[in-house]
Amino acid sequence: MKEGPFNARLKSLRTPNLSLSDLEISIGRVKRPEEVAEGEEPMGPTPMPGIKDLRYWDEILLRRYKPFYSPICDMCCFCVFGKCDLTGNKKGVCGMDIRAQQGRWSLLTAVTGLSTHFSHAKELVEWLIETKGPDVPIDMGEKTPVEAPITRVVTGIVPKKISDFEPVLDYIGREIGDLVASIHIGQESDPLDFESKVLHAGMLDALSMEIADIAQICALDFPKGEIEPPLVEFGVGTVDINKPVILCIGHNVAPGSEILNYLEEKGLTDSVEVCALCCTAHDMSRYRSKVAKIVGPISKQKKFVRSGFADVVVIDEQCIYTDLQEEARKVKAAVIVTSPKAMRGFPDRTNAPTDEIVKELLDGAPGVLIFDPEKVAEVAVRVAMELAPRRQKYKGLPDVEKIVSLAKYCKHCKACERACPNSLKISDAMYAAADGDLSKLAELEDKCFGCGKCETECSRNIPILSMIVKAAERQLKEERSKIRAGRGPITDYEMRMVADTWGSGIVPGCIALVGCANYPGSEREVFEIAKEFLERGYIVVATGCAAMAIARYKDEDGKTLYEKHHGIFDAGGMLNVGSCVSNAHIIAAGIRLAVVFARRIMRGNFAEIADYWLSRTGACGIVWGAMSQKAYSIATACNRFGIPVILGPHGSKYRRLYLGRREEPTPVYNVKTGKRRDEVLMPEHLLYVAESKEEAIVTAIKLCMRYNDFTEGRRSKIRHYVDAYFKFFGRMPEDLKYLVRSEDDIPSEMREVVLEELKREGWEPRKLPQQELVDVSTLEKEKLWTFEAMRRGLRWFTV
Amino acid sequence: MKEGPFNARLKSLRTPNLSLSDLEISIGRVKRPEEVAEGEEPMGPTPMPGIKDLRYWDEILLRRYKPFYSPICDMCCFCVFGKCDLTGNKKGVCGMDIRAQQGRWSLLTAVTGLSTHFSHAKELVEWLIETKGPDVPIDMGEKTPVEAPITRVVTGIVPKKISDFEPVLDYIGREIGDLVASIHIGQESDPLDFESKVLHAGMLDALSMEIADIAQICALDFPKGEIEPPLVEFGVGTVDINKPVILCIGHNVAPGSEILNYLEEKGLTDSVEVCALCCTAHDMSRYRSKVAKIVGPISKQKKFVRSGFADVVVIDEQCIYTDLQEEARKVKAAVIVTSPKAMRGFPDRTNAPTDEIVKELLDGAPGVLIFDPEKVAEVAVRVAMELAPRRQKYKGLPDVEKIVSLAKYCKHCKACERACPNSLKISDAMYAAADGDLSKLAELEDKCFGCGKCETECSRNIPILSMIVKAAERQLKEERSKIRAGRGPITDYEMRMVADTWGSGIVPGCIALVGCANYPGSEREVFEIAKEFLERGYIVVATGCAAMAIARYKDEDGKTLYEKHHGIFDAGGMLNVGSCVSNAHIIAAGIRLAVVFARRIMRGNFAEIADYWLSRTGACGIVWGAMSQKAYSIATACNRFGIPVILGPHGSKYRRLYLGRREEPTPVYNVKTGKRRDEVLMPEHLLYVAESKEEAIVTAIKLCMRYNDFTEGRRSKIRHYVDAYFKFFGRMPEDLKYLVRSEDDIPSEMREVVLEELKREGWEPRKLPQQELVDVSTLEKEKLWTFEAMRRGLRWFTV
Amino acid sequence: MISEAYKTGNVPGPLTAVVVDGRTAGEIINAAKNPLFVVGSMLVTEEAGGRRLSEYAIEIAKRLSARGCVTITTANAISVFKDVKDVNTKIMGLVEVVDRLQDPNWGANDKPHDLVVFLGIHYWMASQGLATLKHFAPHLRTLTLCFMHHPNADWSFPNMSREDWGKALEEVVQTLR
Amino acid sequence: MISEAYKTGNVPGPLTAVVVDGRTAGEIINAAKNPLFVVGSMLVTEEAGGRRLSEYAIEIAKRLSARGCVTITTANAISVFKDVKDVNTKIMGLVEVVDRLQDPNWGANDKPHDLVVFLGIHYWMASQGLATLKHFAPHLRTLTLCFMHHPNADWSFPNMSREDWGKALEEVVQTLR
Ligand code: SF4
Ligand code: SF4
Ligand code: SF4
Ligand code: SF4
Ligand code: SF4
Ligand code: SF4
Ligand code: SF4
Ligand code: SF4
Repeated sequence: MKEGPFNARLKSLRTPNLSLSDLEISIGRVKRPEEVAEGEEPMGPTPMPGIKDLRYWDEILLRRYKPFYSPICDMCCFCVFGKCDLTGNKKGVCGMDIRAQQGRWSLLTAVTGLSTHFSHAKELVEWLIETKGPDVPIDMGEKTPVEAPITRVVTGIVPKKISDFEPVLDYIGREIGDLVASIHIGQESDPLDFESKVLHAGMLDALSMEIADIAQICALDFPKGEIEPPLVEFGVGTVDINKPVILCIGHNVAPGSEILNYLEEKGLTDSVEVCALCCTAHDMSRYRSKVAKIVGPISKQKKFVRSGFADVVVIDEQCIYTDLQEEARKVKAAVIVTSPKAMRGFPDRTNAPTDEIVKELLDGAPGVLIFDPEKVAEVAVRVAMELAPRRQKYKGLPDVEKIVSLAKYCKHCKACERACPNSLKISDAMYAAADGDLSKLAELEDKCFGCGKCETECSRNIPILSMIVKAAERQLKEERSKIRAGRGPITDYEMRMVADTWGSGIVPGCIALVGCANYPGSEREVFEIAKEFLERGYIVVATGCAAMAIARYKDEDGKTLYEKHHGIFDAGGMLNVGSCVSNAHIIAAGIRLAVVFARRIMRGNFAEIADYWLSRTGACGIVWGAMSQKAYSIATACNRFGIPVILGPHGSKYRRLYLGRREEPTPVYNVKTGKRRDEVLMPEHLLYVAESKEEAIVTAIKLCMRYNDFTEGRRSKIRHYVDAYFKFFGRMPEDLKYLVRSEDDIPSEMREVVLEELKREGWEPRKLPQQELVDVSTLEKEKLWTFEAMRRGLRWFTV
Repeated sequence: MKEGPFNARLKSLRTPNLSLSDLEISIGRVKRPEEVAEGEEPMGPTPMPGIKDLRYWDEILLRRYKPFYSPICDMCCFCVFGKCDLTGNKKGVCGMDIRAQQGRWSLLTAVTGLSTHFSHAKELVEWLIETKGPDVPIDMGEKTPVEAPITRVVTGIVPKKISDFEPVLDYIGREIGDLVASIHIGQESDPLDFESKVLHAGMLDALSMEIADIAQICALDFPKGEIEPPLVEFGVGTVDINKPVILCIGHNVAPGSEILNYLEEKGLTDSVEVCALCCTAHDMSRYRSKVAKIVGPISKQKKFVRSGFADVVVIDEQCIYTDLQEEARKVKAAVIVTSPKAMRGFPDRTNAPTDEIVKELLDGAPGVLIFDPEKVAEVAVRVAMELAPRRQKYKGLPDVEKIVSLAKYCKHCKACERACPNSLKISDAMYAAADGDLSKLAELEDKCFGCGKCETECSRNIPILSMIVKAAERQLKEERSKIRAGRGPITDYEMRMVADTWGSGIVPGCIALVGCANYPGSEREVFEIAKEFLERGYIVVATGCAAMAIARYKDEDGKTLYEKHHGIFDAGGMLNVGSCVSNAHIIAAGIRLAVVFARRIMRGNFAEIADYWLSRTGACGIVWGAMSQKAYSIATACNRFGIPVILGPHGSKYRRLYLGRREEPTPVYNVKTGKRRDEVLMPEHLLYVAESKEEAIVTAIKLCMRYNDFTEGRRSKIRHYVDAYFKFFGRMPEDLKYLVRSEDDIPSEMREVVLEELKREGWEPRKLPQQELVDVSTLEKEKLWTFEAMRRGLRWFTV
Repeated sequence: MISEAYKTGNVPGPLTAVVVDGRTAGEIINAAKNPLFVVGSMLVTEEAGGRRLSEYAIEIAKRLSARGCVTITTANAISVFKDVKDVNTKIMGLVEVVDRLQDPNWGANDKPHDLVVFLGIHYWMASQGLATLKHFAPHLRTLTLCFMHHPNADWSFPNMSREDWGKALEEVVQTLR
Repeated sequence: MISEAYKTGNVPGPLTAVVVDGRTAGEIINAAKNPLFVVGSMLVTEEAGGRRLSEYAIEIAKRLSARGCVTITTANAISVFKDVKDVNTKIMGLVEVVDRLQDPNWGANDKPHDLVVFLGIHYWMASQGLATLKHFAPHLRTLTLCFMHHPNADWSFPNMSREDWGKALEEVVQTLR
């Protein structure tokens, strides 16, 4: 075999038909056969897959779950052949029809999310290599010997040190290029091929998130799958505004962690208040849980900045209101921007002397751009300390009288309501406020994600958002609670403990609450969903904005769900996994299950692992506030791995769902005999939009059912399904005939009513022995790599 | 210095302030100081620049040439916070305003074009390494010692073999990720920072194109800068439809070249007709100029396929009507698709036995997907030979009587005209056709780019395009002419010969005709523009669709411009450089000039090289049919390198131009003394849209003027400007006062009229000595790296 | 007559809904062979003209049931029908209904529909559902009875106050046969 | 009244042009303090109501010149003014004029404009130019006299035949003071 560059060599490994190659991949280059250790885990069929290599898996998914398209625009404006009207059956100048165009948008959205996580991972890895060296070991703690399950499954690489992620990053970057190229005019035309690329982007997104989080966990010593990570102070009310306040916003922990370092070094930790918003907050509190406070999710950005409490605002990347620097300027806070992706027009002062930058900011410069996190830290701290005393008068909001008089000025045109993404009833609140009753304004706070769109539409220039915040001032100041610091991975150890019960369905499912804060009703709904599932004995995991929304509310006895519930990945556990990139660990949990419970091969063995998720592992993602392109690519990541996801109503604007039709028979295979038979579709949907919290809950219960549920497991799931239906809708569900396989699946306490309903629906029990019912995969036998490898006489150790 | 991965190491080299590093970059890793050969060219300040590293150069450009935005949509639909109305001064939910949103679209468009070229380059390099090995030398012929000027300038790498492009591809892929990430909600907010990223994408696009073309030139032995490359048969009329016909369409030469190989091997070259459309045609004819025929540009795709002449249609990637496979199916031609980027829903038969695939296609399968170019070749040839006799009856169009009766069915609603991108007067032509006069329909052919959009809008289902093609059948069949095969690079040798005259302005400029076929009037206009400039003694270079449009028309004496004019890069030369990726060589020409004429450092020295283009080298791109995202990124590539570009009217739909205002004083610097002075802006615009051919011509003449024109050069440029104005508009231009520096700049034969006009405008001669007038750069002295390096005592050989 | 979309930014394209009043809406429903009534979560929370929205929904559903037509309740809308008699309801998710409606042979009552009537569905979900039907269910016409104008429907009320909405719904009910 | 855009796909957003007839268009021009007339390449090629388009353009330009206003000829439009007297013309590229019009103080006759009138400009260039003015020149109103409806203008003719266009232009000329 000739020597040659990695990626070119790899191509010969990417074969769509499964021939067990005798080559192994280590870091960045292909091993010669003699280098492969005996007993080492064999390589699966698709290490570092390109667009075309997992198309066969996507075909399985997309045959079951057809893309459901909802155009939000009937035109295409991608190239200057257009602008084209694609209404109905019209085609664009280039030949595109509206369906393919939705597929293209879907790809664009997913690849935007993917690129964002990729770029974040890349910057983190580069920065960590620069500051900590390339040899930081990838060590996730002794309870988690499988350090990077997604990396193993997708690339076949077993990373030992952070620089081992470099070839993985190269791989992702190259794939992004191919994906974006497919958007160009005159390329892809088939909706399903667009969707296969979308799913590819999703998988790469999972990989990017894993790299980012593992790199920061290992290099910055974040919690490594701790079941009782420290509690962190949460909420606007925890910020001590008598100290100089530094506020970090975004997703990249680099500047924030350096600020914490700098304060420690200088012994200033107690003199300066450091708080943060969005995922940067999660990650700073994972770094220094006792110092960094979490203000809240994206919905609090403008609310908090407008309050004037922050003296210095440090912005990094992603999901930061693009006019936030202007908000900061209005309250004379100093602004430091730090990311090449969001330079926001500020002058690059990275190489200027620190004294000079500090002076500029104190002299009122609108903001500076500094790429060096260490320098950011020094500038931020010094400016905050000097600036705080000078800007006391900006720390507050318009007073109540002002609000009343502003409200009187409202002409009730409702332009604001029509522009408000949640159509909040502003005009009614203004009527009340004009009469001196601010309670209606205050009520809006919980439902308002603080965007300020209403204000840009008001021809009377009424500062609606400020008025809401002021009206809600007391409740905001009282917002102080505790959140568990993001714990990072689900450990292999925990997985071993829960494998039997979760794997068989006795633990009825894992509910993942993730995504952004544009909830349809209010942030409270996320809390309520979590509570419902915890009380039912599900495992509830949360990340990002959703993990924060849950922390915002307390139970009757004044405790948050984090305080009330244990933090173990097991029935009734309430886990804050971490920031958005920590979502990777949720996907990884199912990989761990496949390994722990069934000894499946991980490396380069994507389809088999995803099949395991899809056909065996009861879980459902709920992205109640899906908003960003990242949320879309995260959902898609779950989908390619076989995990169903429910979006909140705004999710319909993503233009595409994956819906199944349960009555269409779908083929499944016995993993041992390979025998095919037809089954009802299960889970019923892969990507679904729910309109109300109640619908989300009952649907999630249903989507946690799997082909391979043992009888006891299915019985438990049916119990929750029927029970929730009665609880929320006061009646029986109408689709039990698809869910009940045999009478054994029916919980005894509801046996009669259920049987009656089933009879009405013409239900017949499925006449298969238990073993036949549960040894089911969606992949044909010869594509189950573990079995194929065993048949070929290979033997290996799994970790 | 520690060992470590390439990209992380590189970071320390990326310093925004210019410190001459003592490190050198060789292939894929950083050289230690002791490894740097004495006298080797030093490394410039920005090898492998990231987004932020060339922002200082972009600031110079963008201060001179402000982004001019024309929204084609007032809404944003990028995330589900929206859909947002951004009309006027409204902001989106995330804070974006309409200006930033145009910047974001601009970035999306540019990065789509970039990714397409990148992905193309990557696939080519991977395929060539796989088939020819990693060690194919980068050898552009003895007349071109500087093998890859853009690679050197951007990355600092001097590639020796094709696998040396691998780290460059890794670099580009990673940058693409960062660029796409900037599109995500809540990232960039500043239009100028968006534009800086757009320009970055443009530069990477140039790099990608260079890699693609050099790889194929070297590995497939295309012409290497030949001044008399072979003439190739061009036009629909050259295809011998009595033989089995294989038609290749797209941009990737792999399948096409393998078809040519297979025919050679089997001795079938004379038995099968091979023809191609779009850039694949250019590249196949560069590979085997005597065999492969060029049918035409994108506008001929549907016209030719509909004619039924092709028995097998092989599709690769980019700019292929997305319903072309349906067109092929209608005439029972077999379809083979070959690219992961455009799989178009066909089953992947790469691993099926060839016999089986052939049988499937002969049995009427709608098409197959084959990723292996060798297999594509065998299948295509075998199917064509067997299918041709069977489908004789499909080789033709509706007959004339049919057309008359179809035309009578037209209700003259003009829905077709309103949908036609060029608003062709279809209804009038239908009136005439209904009366038996097909001449008006035939006249449309030249203006019609064959999209079929009209047909999708016609409620009477009138096959308008087919009727146009039929009406123009005779003229189409008579379309047979010659085009020079794409020559590839401009040689260093030619550059040495033309350096004095071009560098000083005596050769008044180089006009690059590039881009797609959606011309505002007709394809003929491109030919006419070329002719005008050739007659004026400009150098005219062309690529892609534009190079083909020129070949379509003949002069009075029956010759194409390629036959009439020499092919040397010198006054009056008419060069077909090659396919779209060959555009890199046009940009490279100016780099060669900077090296040959002024010994400037190339490696990692982007800004100085771009300044050289901008302030010294008279050239203007004309993208008369700008359409694709690639055309946008190519234009942007030129722009970042300091080359002005004129787009046709449809270019206004790209949403962004770079316009200067000549009266605003702009700073320039004396390269030797560093002294700053203010000048009129020159060239006046960086990206301009012209409404008519005449406007394009006079504007291009003007945009070829440069600060550093010697008197004789400026005089010649002014002569052409005034002359063209009189020719087309019958009067004097109104802006001479900005262009004439001193009386010496005025050509003697028009001295009086010009002076009169100048007097009226209140013109004053500039009172600077010639040397001061021409030793001008747009960069401050300390950023001119060549001078800085010399000052620091470095000495080196330039190639 | 046409109207601005309730959500200012919701301008989907050249094709846009025709504005109707309550009586016309009622007549459109009367004229349909097998209209499908789809109601959503706002039935639980909204008021119109001082009455609970669910009251109007139930009236309409009853009259349709009398004609053998079905009302689909999406999300938690079923809860308002708990003690209601003489109404054929079926529980489905909105996206599930819309998905199936793309099939011209599908019917909630096993007969194909020719008209779909929306009431009380989250604005954007309704809008997106209507978009799906507009493009992919050419065999169907769509009507919405919400106070928020929906350009993606074939017929829609204009944007109106809660008071006028009550009046319009009253008119619908009066007009229904 | 509003109209469909001439190019079916050209639906820019919620704000859209008001349709006017020839007389109203003329009155709008009359009412303006310093209207700027911008004419383009179609002057050379198009006919309206059997006459050359340039004839109408010249008539309008003359009347405006009499008021001290300027006509900007873009592209090759200047060629039709070759032997025309009593007209103030200025040569600029369309994008150059539009670029400068974003500056509220700029005037082709050194006085700021309050109205810009387009005639005979390539549809998409005109549409995009009008979009720029709509968003970035709030101090200006825009009117187009083309036979193709332009939603990005403040006022536009509806889509019309060449014959009706001739009549409308005749009305404009008649109405101008
Ligand atoms: S796709 Fe989006 S940006 Fe394009 S026309 Fe539609 S709404 Fe506007
Ligand atoms: S990509 Fe196709 S549909 Fe979109 S604008 Fe271009 S030609 Fe029209
Ligand atoms: S837009 Fe302003 S004036 Fe109109 S209802 Fe809202 S707050 Fe009142
Ligand atoms: S700030 Fe709140 S009330 Fe205003 S538009 Fe945004 S979500 Fe609605
Ligand atoms: S990216 Fe911003 S402007 Fe665009 S839809 Fe989302 S919130 Fe609105
Ligand atoms: S759309 Fe059809 S019927 Fe209407 S004018 Fe065009 S060809 Fe004639
Ligand atoms: S096929 Fe020709 S006539 Fe028809 S819309 Fe396209 S360009 Fe116009
Ligand atoms: S010139 Fe344009 S249409 Fe032609 S091949 Fe290149 S990008 Fe495609």
